[in-house]
Amino acid sequence: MNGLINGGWDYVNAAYSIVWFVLISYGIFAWKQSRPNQEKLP
Amino acid sequence: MGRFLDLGLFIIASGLLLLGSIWGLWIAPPEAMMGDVYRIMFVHVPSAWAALMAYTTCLVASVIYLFSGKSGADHVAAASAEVGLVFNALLLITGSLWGRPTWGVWWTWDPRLTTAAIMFFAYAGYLALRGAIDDDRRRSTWCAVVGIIIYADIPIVWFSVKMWNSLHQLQSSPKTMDPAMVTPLRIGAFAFLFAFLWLVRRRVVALRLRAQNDILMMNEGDPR
Amino acid sequence: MSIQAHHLARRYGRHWALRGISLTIQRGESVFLRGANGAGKTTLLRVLSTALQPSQGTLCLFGLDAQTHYHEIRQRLALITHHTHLYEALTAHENLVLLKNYGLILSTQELQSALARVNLKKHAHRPVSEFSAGMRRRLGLARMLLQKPELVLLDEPFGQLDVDGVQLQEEIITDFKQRGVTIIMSTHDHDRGYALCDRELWLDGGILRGATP
Amino acid sequence: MNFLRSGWATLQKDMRIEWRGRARAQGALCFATLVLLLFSFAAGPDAVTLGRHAPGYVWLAILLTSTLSLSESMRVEMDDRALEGLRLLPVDMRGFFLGKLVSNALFLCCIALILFPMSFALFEVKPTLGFARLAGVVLSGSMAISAPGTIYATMATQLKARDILFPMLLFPVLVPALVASVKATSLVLFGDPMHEFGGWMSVLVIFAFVYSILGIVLFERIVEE
Repeated sequence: MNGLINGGWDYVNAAYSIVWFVLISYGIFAWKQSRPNQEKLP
Repeated sequence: MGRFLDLGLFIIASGLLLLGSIWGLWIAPPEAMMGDVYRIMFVHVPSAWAALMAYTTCLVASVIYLFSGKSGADHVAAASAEVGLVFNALLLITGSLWGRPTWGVWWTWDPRLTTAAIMFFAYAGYLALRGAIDDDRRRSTWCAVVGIIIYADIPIVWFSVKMWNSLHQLQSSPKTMDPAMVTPLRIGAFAFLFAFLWLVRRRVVALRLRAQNDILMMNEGDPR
Repeated sequence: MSIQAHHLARRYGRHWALRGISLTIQRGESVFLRGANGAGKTTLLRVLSTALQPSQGTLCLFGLDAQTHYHEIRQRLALITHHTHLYEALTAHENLVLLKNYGLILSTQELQSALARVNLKKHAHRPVSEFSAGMRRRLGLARMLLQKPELVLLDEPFGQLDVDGVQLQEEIITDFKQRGVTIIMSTHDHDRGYALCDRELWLDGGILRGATP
Repeated sequence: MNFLRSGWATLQKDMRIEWRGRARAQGALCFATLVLLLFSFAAGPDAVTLGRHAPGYVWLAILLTSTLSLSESMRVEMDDRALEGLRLLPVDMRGFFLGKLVSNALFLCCIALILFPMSFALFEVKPTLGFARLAGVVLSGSMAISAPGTIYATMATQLKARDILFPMLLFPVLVPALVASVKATSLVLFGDPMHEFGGWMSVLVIFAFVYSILGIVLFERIVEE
């Protein structure tokens, strides 16, 4: 199945995991920050 | 209205991301030369497009702010620069992960890579400047100016790095485009586009809330 | 009509220094601006001089909108604060010649007489970095005289000046009044404020508390 | 008319202030030569390597010195709010920017005037294509550094975290200017068999031109806030 490069799946998995992780955590951050009750002043 | 838009953007973005990942990881066939590594392309290339789109949005919003003085434009500029930085980081990481198995190095002075890295630091500086100014008028105007200055640099960096690089090595990115591979790439592009839209909207809402809060403080509390 | 301000507000970060100031000042009026420290006097004067942009509200000076026509407006006003707008490395004389280089119409004789009036003639060729705070204020006064303003904004004009300097300042203000120059002056010296001005504005916590018409 | 007059007045004033503050300029010069020496120490005593990288060392030394000289030249304007005084005069801020830009660039040229002969001695290189071309590179390189540098210095000197923010903002933007100056200089020093000198010079000139125009257009907006 593989082409000239072996073991490419490690890199692919790492790349997809990082993309998903970053997008999900940044998404949660963006969502939390944009809720009105979170912005009440101390 | 805004609620439905947000929800719709969120559902489309996450659905397309999921679909694109499944398609890219399992349905698309391995590539002849590079085997499975090329699958990184389905998240790598859309990150590049999304980052460039975000930076372009930042430029347009900056120009609009300088002409109109509307704080909404400033919020869009701030939000899109921040979101662009996130996509830029993803671009650099996935690019590195792609480069290691294909070229044997984590990093190379390819014009694309170099330009992306320089833009990352330029926009990191932009956001740092935003954080360093307390006065809101000053922050908006100065950051609008910086947004224009940085964007003007992108083509100059690109051409100069290309010229600089053409002397010692020529590194071409794979441009193989089988129809079976175009579909997941397209899905990825739309997934990142909608993710970008949703994220920018959330960030704009957050910034607007903060700004409104500051203005409310004017009437709050009797001064002595 | 010299100044028309409508709901001027200005904030620094999260702190609102001015919280909605509306006022009208006629040509030739002299106004005493009083208020405690931190009441917003300096901010108001800086906003009225167009040196600082308001966060909200509109300002008209000489019937011109301050947002768009600030170039024309600035040719007709002068601002005196504890920052004297001087270059440390240049001499007193050079600092004034600078005004001429930048296009202010000004004869050598005028320049000399302004220096003489503020009693800096014998220090004219010393760099400003060697000057005391009071001498800098005097040089600032000379600068204001050369600008020939129609509106002067004075922030603590008697600060840092010696007895002669205070007297000189009073003379200049009276002189301006006689010539129909609009004056807005903030000072903690209430006696002088009431003596020199026709009208009072009382600023407290960024809003106008009271005013005599 | 107003534009040129305020530009000339600014240039004159800056020259005079720079001359009065010679001690400061000498300090900057000292710093620049020290940086050049430090690069040589860091790169080791191999004369061939040093010679090959001489253009890079010189331009990095100029770049690092520029962060000092640019913010110093803007600090003079902010000290007693002198710039605010000029704004209220009112002075044409586009001309002011141009004058400031030229005076900053001339200062960097003076630095280069010391550093290049020094590098000829230290690294055993010489301008094979002649001094005229080297002067051209130095002049346009200084303009290219000063144009965005003056804009950023105006902002940075009014901030609390100026020492960190100024290089953080300036350096990424300056990458093409740095690459082009180093390349053009090494072509002047080591010969230009492929006729690339013109290309690199045009990158430098375009960079300097784009940022000078942006500065002239946008400077007033910066100082008005």
